[in-house]
Amino acid sequence: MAVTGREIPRWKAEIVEELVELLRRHRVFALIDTTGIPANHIQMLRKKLHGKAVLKAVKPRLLGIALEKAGINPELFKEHLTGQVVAVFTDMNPFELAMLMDKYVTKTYFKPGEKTDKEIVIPEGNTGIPPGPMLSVFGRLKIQTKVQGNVIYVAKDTVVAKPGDVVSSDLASLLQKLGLALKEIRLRPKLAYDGVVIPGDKLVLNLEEYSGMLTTAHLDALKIAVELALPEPGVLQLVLAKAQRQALSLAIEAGFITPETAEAVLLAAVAKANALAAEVAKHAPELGLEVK
Amino acid sequence: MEYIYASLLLYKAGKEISEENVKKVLEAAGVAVDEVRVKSLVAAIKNIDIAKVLEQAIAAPVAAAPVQA
Amino acid sequence: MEYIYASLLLYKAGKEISEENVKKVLEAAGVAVDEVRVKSLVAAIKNIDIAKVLEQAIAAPVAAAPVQA
Amino acid sequence: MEYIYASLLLYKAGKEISEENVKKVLEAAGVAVDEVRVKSLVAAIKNIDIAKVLEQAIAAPVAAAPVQA
Amino acid sequence: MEYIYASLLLYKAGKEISEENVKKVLEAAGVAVDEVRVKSLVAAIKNIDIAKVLEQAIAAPVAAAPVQA
Amino acid sequence: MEYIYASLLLYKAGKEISEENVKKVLEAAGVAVDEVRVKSLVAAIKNIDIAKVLEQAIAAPVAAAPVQA
Amino acid sequence: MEYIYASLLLYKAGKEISEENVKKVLEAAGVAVDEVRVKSLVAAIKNIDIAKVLEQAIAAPVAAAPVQA
Repeated sequence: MAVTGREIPRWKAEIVEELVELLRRHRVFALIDTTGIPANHIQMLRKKLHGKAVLKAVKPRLLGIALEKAGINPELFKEHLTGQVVAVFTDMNPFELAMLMDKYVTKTYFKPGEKTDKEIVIPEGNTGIPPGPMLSVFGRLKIQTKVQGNVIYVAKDTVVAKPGDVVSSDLASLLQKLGLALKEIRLRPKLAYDGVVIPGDKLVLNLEEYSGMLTTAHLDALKIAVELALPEPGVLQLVLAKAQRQALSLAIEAGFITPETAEAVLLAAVAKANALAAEVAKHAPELGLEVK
Repeated sequence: MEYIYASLLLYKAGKEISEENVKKVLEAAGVAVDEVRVKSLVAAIKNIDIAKVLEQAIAAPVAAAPVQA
Repeated sequence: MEYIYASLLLYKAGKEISEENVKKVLEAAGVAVDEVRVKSLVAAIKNIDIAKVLEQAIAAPVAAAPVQA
Repeated sequence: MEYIYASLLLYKAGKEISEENVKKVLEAAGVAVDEVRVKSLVAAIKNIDIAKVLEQAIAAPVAAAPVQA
Repeated sequence: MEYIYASLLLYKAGKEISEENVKKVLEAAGVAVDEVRVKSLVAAIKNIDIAKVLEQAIAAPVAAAPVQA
Repeated sequence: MEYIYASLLLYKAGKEISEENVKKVLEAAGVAVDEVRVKSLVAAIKNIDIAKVLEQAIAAPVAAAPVQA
Repeated sequence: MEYIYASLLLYKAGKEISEENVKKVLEAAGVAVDEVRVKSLVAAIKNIDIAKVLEQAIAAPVAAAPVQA
């Protein structure tokens, strides 16, 4: 990125100045690869993030220059400063930014030659398409149809592509005709920079995992609290329950029969006998023990 | 639990769970019988529907392994 | 857990779970009583429906054995 | 199940589960003893780790029904 | 259950579960003590590994689903 | 799990689970703070209903078998 | 629970659960610290084997008992 020593046209210099300013004013920037992303998705994101982030389509080389001027080593991003790049400048937590971007989806049509990321189903029913050349498209896609009142009906829900399949031109045109914009576009940063580089695959967090950790931590804390018989109502309930279970266990083991323990004690004895019977039955089927 | 097993044995054999019978069974098993325990056992068991308990024991789940904590 | 068993004992005996009563029971058991713990225990237990908790504690699923014979 | 109860009684009483002992207990309970069954029972039980079976059987209070707390 | 609670209170307090101690605790809780029951409980408990029983009691509640036998 | 406990602590204390607060707590505990982890934690937790998670934590473990947590 | 969370935070961070450390963590979280509680908590925690306690299943209330019997 040795840029110095070369004359930069004035309009480029202005852009660089603007980028430097954006970098200085924001704590965080992220890079998005917009190759193949429709412009309207970027527009939508720009609108949704308005006030929270600035989206700027940039030439990678100019961004590199700006980074250097802003005192950030462009080498950190070298491999990502290619192609069509949109830079996002923000003060948001980069993980929040990524999760927010992940929530905004644009639907569009699959193009011929694209790979699907999901199963595509042509739904049963009225297609609104008159019979004619399209009938053979249905035919080639092995979709059963019938014609009623001069309209093509799909006989039943039909899977026409599985995840990973390449979309044929027949399928692409059919989806267009049926108004099935099934391709979901969502953008994730390739990386974010917040003092350190955070790669894109780390940016979208597994919330279930965090919930799980919270649960585990809380349960562990409860275990300690119960063990200490911490005098808080929520904890004491568990402690009392534990004490009661232990008391009953002791009563059972001692065969201590009172009106309130009798049933539990007997039940335990029977359960144990059943267990033994089951075990004996394995060794001596001739006894015909029947534990049901 | 010896006293309990003795009672259940009597029940299954169709005998009355009386102090005398419980004592006889326990003694046959070589248990030094504690009169007091026999008394309180027999009294308590009178109030229980053993048939129902046995039914429950079977209906009751049967949990899998020892759930090791 | 001593404090808890003392409370349960009082509960079952139909006595109030008061600081004084809990202390009396603990002392009878030879436990050196910690006033602060008694206080906070008694305060916390006031907010609990003990009857319900005990019922649920026992009405639990139970591990019987692989009765499947 | 009488044979099982008799065995458990002996086991809990710390006595040997021998043919002779099982018979004695069963007879005390008024059960007409079937020598052959006693033999195979005793033989089978020799191969079983009773302690383990019992432990697994019931790790806990088996009170399905609210045992009236 | 009062008797059991009293015993566990003593156990947790590291005291001996003797007839005398159990009685003292029960009386402190205002329970009218039945000597006979105390005697038989104390006798029965002598043969039990309480620590193990208590441990198992907790392990239990996780009974799996009704495995239907 | 330090980061999680720091968050729970702040939650219980009624404080915001912000980067700054989490860091303060961790540092007070003598933990060398990883800025990126703090950031990702804070972002994730913003999207989680902690109250609900905690409530379910205790309801769940029972039925669900492997209570190992 | 704040005190417990603070203690586990220290525990997980490999730090000593001392009065001083617990206080420092609580204060960093903006909790008004009660010296007496910290003292008794730290003392009590010294007497338990945290690792072992965490290994155990929680003695939950068993609310959702599937087993009905």
